[in-house]
Amino acid sequence: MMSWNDILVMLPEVYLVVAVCILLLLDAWLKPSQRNITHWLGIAIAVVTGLLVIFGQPPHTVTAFGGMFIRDGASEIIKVFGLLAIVLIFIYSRPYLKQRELHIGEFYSLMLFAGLGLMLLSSAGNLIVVYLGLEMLALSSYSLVAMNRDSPLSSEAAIKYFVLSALASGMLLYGMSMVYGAAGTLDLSQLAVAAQQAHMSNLLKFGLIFLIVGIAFELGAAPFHMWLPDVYDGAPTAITTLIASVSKLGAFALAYRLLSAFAPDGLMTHQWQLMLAVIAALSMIIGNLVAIVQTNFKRMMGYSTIAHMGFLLMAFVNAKGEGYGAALFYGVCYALMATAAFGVILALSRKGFECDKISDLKGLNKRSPWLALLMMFAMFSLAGVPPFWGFAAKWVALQAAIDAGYLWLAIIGIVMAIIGLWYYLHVIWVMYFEKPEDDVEIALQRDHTMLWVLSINGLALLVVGLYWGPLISWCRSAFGA
Amino acid sequence: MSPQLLQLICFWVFAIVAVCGALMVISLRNTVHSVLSLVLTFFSVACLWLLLDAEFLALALIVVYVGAVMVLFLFVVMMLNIDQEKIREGFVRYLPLGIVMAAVMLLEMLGLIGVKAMHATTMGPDPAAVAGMPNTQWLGMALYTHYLLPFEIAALILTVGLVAAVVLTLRFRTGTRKQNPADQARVKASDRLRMVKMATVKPQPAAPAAGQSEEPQA
Amino acid sequence: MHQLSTTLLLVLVLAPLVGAVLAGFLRNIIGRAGAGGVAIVSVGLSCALSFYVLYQLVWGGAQPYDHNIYTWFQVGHINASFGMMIDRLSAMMMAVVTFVSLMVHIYTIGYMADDDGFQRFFSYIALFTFSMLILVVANNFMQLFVGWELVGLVSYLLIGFWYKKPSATFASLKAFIVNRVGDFGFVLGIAAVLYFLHTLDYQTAFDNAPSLVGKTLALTSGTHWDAATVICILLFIGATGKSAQVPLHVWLPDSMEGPTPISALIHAATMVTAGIFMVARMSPIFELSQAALSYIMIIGATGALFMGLVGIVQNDIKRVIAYSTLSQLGYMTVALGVSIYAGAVFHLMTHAFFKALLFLCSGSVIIAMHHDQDMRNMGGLRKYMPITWLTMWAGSIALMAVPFTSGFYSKDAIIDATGLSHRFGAGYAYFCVLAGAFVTACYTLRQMYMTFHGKERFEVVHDHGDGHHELKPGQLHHAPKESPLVVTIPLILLAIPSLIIGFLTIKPMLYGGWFGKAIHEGPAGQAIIDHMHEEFHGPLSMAIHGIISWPFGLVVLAFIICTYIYLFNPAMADRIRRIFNPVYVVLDRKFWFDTVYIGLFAKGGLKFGRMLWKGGDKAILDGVFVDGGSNTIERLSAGVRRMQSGLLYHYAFAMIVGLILLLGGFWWFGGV
Amino acid sequence: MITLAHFIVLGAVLFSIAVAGIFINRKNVIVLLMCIELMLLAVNVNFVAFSRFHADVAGQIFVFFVLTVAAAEAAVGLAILTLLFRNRRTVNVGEIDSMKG
Amino acid sequence: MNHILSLLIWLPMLGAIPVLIARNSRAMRWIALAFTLATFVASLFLLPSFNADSAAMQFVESCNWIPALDVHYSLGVDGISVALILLSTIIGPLVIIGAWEVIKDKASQYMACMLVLEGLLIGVFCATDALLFYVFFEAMLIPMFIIIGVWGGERRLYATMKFFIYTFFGSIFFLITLLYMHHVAGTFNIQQLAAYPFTMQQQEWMFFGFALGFAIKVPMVPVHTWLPDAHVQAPTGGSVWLAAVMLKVGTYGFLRFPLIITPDASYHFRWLIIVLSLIPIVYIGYVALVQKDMKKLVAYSSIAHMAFVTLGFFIAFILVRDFNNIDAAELGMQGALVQMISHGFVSGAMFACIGVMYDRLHTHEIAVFGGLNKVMPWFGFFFVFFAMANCGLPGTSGFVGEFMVILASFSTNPWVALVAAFALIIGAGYTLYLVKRIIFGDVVSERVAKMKDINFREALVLTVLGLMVLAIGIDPEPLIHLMGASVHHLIGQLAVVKV
Repeated sequence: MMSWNDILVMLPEVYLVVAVCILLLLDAWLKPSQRNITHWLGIAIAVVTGLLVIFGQPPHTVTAFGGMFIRDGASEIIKVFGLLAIVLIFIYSRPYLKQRELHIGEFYSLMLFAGLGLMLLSSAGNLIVVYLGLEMLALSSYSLVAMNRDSPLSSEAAIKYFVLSALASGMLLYGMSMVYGAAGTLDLSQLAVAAQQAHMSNLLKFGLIFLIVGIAFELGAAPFHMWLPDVYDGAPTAITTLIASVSKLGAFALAYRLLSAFAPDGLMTHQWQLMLAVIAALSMIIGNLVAIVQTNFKRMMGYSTIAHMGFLLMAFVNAKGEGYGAALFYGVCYALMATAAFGVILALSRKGFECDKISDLKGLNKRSPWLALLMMFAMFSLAGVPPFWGFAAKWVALQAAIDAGYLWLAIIGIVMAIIGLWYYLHVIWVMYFEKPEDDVEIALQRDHTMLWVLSINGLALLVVGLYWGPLISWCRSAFGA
Repeated sequence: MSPQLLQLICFWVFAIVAVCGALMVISLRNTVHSVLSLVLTFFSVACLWLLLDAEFLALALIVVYVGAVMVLFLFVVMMLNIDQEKIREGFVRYLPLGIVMAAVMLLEMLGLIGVKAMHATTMGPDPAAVAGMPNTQWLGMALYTHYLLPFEIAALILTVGLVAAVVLTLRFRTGTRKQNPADQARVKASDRLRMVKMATVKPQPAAPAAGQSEEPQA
Repeated sequence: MHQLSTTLLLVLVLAPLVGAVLAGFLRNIIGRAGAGGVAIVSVGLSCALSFYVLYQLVWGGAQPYDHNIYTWFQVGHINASFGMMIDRLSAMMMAVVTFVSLMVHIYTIGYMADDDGFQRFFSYIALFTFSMLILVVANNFMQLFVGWELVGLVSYLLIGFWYKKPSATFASLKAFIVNRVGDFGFVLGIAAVLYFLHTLDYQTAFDNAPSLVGKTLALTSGTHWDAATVICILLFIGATGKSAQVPLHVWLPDSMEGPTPISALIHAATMVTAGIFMVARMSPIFELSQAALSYIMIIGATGALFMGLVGIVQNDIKRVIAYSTLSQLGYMTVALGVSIYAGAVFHLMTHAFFKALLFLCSGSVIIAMHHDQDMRNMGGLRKYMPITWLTMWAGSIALMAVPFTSGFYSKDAIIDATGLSHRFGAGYAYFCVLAGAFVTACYTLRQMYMTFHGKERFEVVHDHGDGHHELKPGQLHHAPKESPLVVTIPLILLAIPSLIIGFLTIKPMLYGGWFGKAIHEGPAGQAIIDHMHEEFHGPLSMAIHGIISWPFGLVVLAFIICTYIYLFNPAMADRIRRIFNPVYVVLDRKFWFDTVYIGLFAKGGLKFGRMLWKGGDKAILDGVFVDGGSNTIERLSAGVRRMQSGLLYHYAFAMIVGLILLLGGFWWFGGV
Repeated sequence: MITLAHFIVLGAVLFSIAVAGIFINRKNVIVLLMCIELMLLAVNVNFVAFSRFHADVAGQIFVFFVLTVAAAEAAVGLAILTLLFRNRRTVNVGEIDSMKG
Repeated sequence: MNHILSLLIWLPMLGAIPVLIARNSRAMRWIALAFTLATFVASLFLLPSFNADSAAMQFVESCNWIPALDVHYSLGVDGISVALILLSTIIGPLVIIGAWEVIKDKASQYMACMLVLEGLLIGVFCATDALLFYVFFEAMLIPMFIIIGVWGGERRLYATMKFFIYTFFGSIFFLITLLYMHHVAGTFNIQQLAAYPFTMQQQEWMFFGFALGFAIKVPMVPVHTWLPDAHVQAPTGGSVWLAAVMLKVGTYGFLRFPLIITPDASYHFRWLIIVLSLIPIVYIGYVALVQKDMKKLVAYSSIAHMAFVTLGFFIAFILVRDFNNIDAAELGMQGALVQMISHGFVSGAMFACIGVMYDRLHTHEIAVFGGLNKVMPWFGFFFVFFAMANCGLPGTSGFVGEFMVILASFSTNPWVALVAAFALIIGAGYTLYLVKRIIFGDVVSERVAKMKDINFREALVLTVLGLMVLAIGIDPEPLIHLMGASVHHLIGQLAVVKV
């Protein structure tokens, strides 16, 4: 039942699979000194895939493989920004990996496989594809987290990630089995139709709870967030960036694909709205509260992620195109803020120095004003201070929640944002107001590509924050709002 | 004895064995025993699936799980020398909590599932038989047509698993000594022997100025 | 009938400002002489023009002038402008102010000759003249307040002129703040005027004033306060501050920390009389409230007697005069209270001359004594400085209201009028002013005797080359000598009006309706004036009649007593003090006004402020809410953090608990 | 007569046992992994049962993929486990808490 | 001329870029000065073409900024905004001159922060779209945060964090209110919002959201405690901006939002705000009296002065609604606005004066100083002058606003006027007590004796400020006329009952 048309619809994915396999084989023949070829090839593959996504985008939603695969506006945005994040990570992490002798070809192929997982997940039209996409993303992530094989922290993070993720996918699957039992189909587009007629809609709701647990886990929303700080902390910074960007977009895709299936008629909407609202509130509270006391930058970012995912869910609670658009906007924004913040950390780290303590940033303004400025942009953006992009994201999220009648959630959100302000400002104060502890020259890795791209990434937080009309329009139109 | 009653008896027997096996998995002290109990559970469940006319999956469960996954588990358990005593510490202490939690969970699940409605659902005729083909063919027909995409993805996932496992476990130890025949064959004399020209007279080191260089700088 | 020229009036008012600015900002360029010259020329110009204006109004047939110069603000229908109202009242006031000011300017050349701040001083007094003119010529309440405050500013600057002296800076601060208490009432009074009369313009307000009758203000629910009374009392609180009435008089004695010329100019002749001037100016409004007038009378009478009493026990030559000023201001206030506004202004004028004279004389003495002001170290100065002695006697007899002197005419009229008044409190006031006449004579004579007569109590220690050894109190390097001409000429020039101006002007000013429409004496006041007018047969007969009147009898009695005590039996003073020790203590402590104010308002205020700061801002707002909030959050976060134990099974546990709770919550609330 | 409820309840019981196992076995990560396998088994029982009772093939297909993925996951998971053991010389997760707070 | 407002906003902000890039610190300073002066000159062009007789927004610019959310980049000014913009553009160059050689460490960043801050402040006064307003309103925290944090005093960390979080706390409730408003009314346009009939209950909630946001910025008691700390730690330029313009943003916000969008709720809660405005006049006055740090003292005095502004706003409600006394209402409102402008110059000048002392002895402690009049006579002159303006002496700008507000408040209730007029006493008390301690008296120490009098640069700054203070004090009519039509229109809006 496969046709060329199906392949054409899936062209970016097909291209990516073929290219990754070639990359994998090619890399086996390359000497370690030639790893840069893999590097640039990896970037090229991701970029070409991205271009295929953008320029091959049909004007309206198309499906392939009998509805298994959906190519629509939402998936396009997720893919584009997911691939963008991967390209950024490639560029940012090369020096980092080289210094730690982790610069191996499999890094690139696994990253691209993670990207593939994200692409499949975002285009999934069937619960099976959802599950498989998620697993592809997850498996790549586990192994990347454990990539630094000699680091006890890295393997500890990986085992935690792995066990808990397996547990979560067990729950998710249980939920899927219940949904299947209730609706009698695995096809997302038929789920809603079936749900209306099903005399077992209770079963459907029951399954929904398990699905939400799975989604919350992937997002890192409380109380399913526990893995997240440890994984951020233990993983090599390059991989932390992956988890913070690609994984979060994946989690959004998961949430969107699963939950919107129940939404169109509003039948189930308010069931999961309230649950998500509670989870969102809890995430914002716990994430912000615990982030305050962190001394490790990556860990702090982990908790900050939890809080941000609360905000993302807050937008999601709206359960209409407007809300999905806002949530996607938030997710994209968060992904790029995280790449910028971790990018600076990657730029600062050197052999034997992870630069992952907040105190490592002391006096950065004296030593490298430009990196300090970029980091400041990232922090203000994360804190949601205008005119940065993060503010725009917070704004649309708040508006989505308020429009949905969840004023209380919005108020919790902003109160927590105030608490959150503390630790972002803490980073800025350490960089700007304190004296450096040592005078070690910041070599900036002599990697001009990285510096340029990082600068663009950082400045984008400001520029997009000043002019984000098109982006939000794009995000919203993807959901028909 | 009607076939239905036989089925019911079989169900109960296998179900009880499966549950007991599961309980043993979580309660036995020895990890190897736990793994074996899990195998038992899998066997029982496979038998239950046979009751549901899912022969292919029943066999696949045994082949894949018992044959591969559980063997892998056993391999790991045995490879890693685990201190059995320490690892089971606190077992009794947390038992009540575990039971309570599981009971609450079960209660909620059963309450929400709506068992009564399900109890009314009886088994119809075997869909594969209705379609006029054995279960495996029935499955295959679907798998290679409608579910082709997931099937391909599954293949990729296995590839990822492979790559990941290799990345994580394969290592070229830098400290070990091993022969490389190619290198041995390619060796040249100059690699092995270095001619050093030596001066006939060793230059005398300059005598340190008396008393001055001896004194450490304050 | 013709109009006064606006340009001329502007030059009149602004000339001192120009002088002040030049003297102040260009002090290093134009030097001492230049600064003094500029100031004197500018004030002299002002003075000449003032007399010209007065002449034009009185004899030249010029119409009173009332025009706005420029709009200060215009909001809706509310207008505030700078303008001028030149009628006989303001013209007379301008003449007095500029004349005394000019005298003081000239005097200053001598008095401040050795001071570093010579130019600064000239700048300040010229600025003062300007401010006072702003006040005097005001044709609306806003401008009045502007002038009111500006003179307060200059007073502040001048009292603290010797800013290195802690006592001077303290006195200046005290003066400003006590004045501000008065201004506080004053501004409320202006607000009340605006509220009730919908205008800030004098003429409109006076024209509308009758509409106040019957209007009330509910200050607390259920009470109805007469509008006119509220306005008048509020305005009078302003006068209480500026004119140093009880209980806001405390700043005036301390203001003697300033150089003597400004004590003469500001704290005797002009600024302190601004309150009197203001009430007289507002007479159409004040006449509407009997209660307010009674209040004014009682306040004034109290000051007139009791402040005079304090003067008796003072030993500082300037302070005696300061208390005398308080007492005399009380007289003027009493006159206002009995609706004899013309009498008050008349006394204001005569007082300006003789009190300025007295201060300048005492300044002359102080120069001679090398800035020692303690009368106990003086005595017998008459032979060293005859001109000062004579002129000061002239001032003193005027102050004591000895017949034929100007003080006599003005003060006797006030005493008579008080006696004739039937207003509530008039009896008390009459007693006070009568007794006050006795008291006035007592402290004046005591001062004169202690300063100029009797034994020399100072000792001349000749300098033996080293020059700077410490002098004990009462020791001088050189014998006292008469002051230079720049000092004595103003004394003489002031002595003349002190003696004769009353004789010349009582008839027109008091009985001739000289002020015209500028002053509105109500029916009560008119009746008294009419009665007095009937008994008035010219200044000469009034003086002769005065010799046998009660007040002068009291002065004579005082003369006998004082002469005996201070000239013939100096030891008796101490004896009397011992006998009447409780009374002495009361007077010496000035009725404990200062003690209470300092303790309650100054120190109490600081204590209160510290309490609010430490207790309110620091402990409650910051401690409990701001920092307390952040501490709470930190504690909370430390608590929540502990959940992140790092143990895998705890994490799994959390997830399962989360699942169970979601299921349970859903079961409970979801309504499956 | 066997009804759907039999299998679903069995699935729920197995799931709960897996949950209990996670609670009780705090230290042994291998048992934890086995509990998760048990959980997946419960899911699979559900799927097969629903598939049979709905006469729909999708459930059994899903089980097929679950089995496949579980195998891959087990491979990666055990690889991570050996890595952990190599770094820490223990698989006692009760002792592994170097990242917390 | 069509884009003059955009020019005013972006010119200084763009100026930050060359300032940051410039290698030569001398050139950098001149560039910064040139940009601020250019902004000032540009702002002067507003005056000739501004029609002061119209209350309508002028120099309007609008483009669809975020179409999806109906947010417009729309700018426009009325008389009130023009006055505040001029205040900002005058302060701008002065702050640069004031910091000329004082800031040595990372001077280019300092100047850049100043420029960005100026642009953002002007933006606040120009924005006619609620969210655009919010963006500027909030963004200005960033440069100020950096200014205090990097170039501040000993406890700058505490101060700047307190400043940022406190004000953020308020403004984020403002944001929620905006979003809620948009949810209800479907627009972010301030004028349309002002016309939208919100129900009483909606208005009440919205009012609290607004009030919290702006009250912290003003700051009103009891949410004022960030200000003294921020001032004490801020460098001179930061203090000047903070006192001169930033506080006005809070009152300006009151003007643009709660007063006209939720007039009924504002009317309903009028006494709350009036009492909260009266309390500081007494309370803060006493607190200021006992301060040991002169910056803290002036900061507290700012709070008391700003209370007059909110007082003027809210008595207008009573006057216009209860008494139908339009004139008095306008008087109170005008007084409040004049007080805003005047306080900008006066407090800016006070902080500049303190900066002069700080540059010499590196302390704000009152006890360290004494007898400055002897060693720095010109400085003494300026200080006494500005102190007098601070305690509302006629002839200085400090008098005008207070006087007008007191006059108007008497018409609401004599007791309100009574408490307000208390400022005359206590204001004089703490200001002149300060003067007495630092300017007068004998020279207290060798250190003080060695202090040099103000140089040309400092004199320039103080003179310009002094002239502005005098000009407004002597002839406030041009300023009042500039704002007159807008105030009249505003009073009309207050009178409209929406429910």
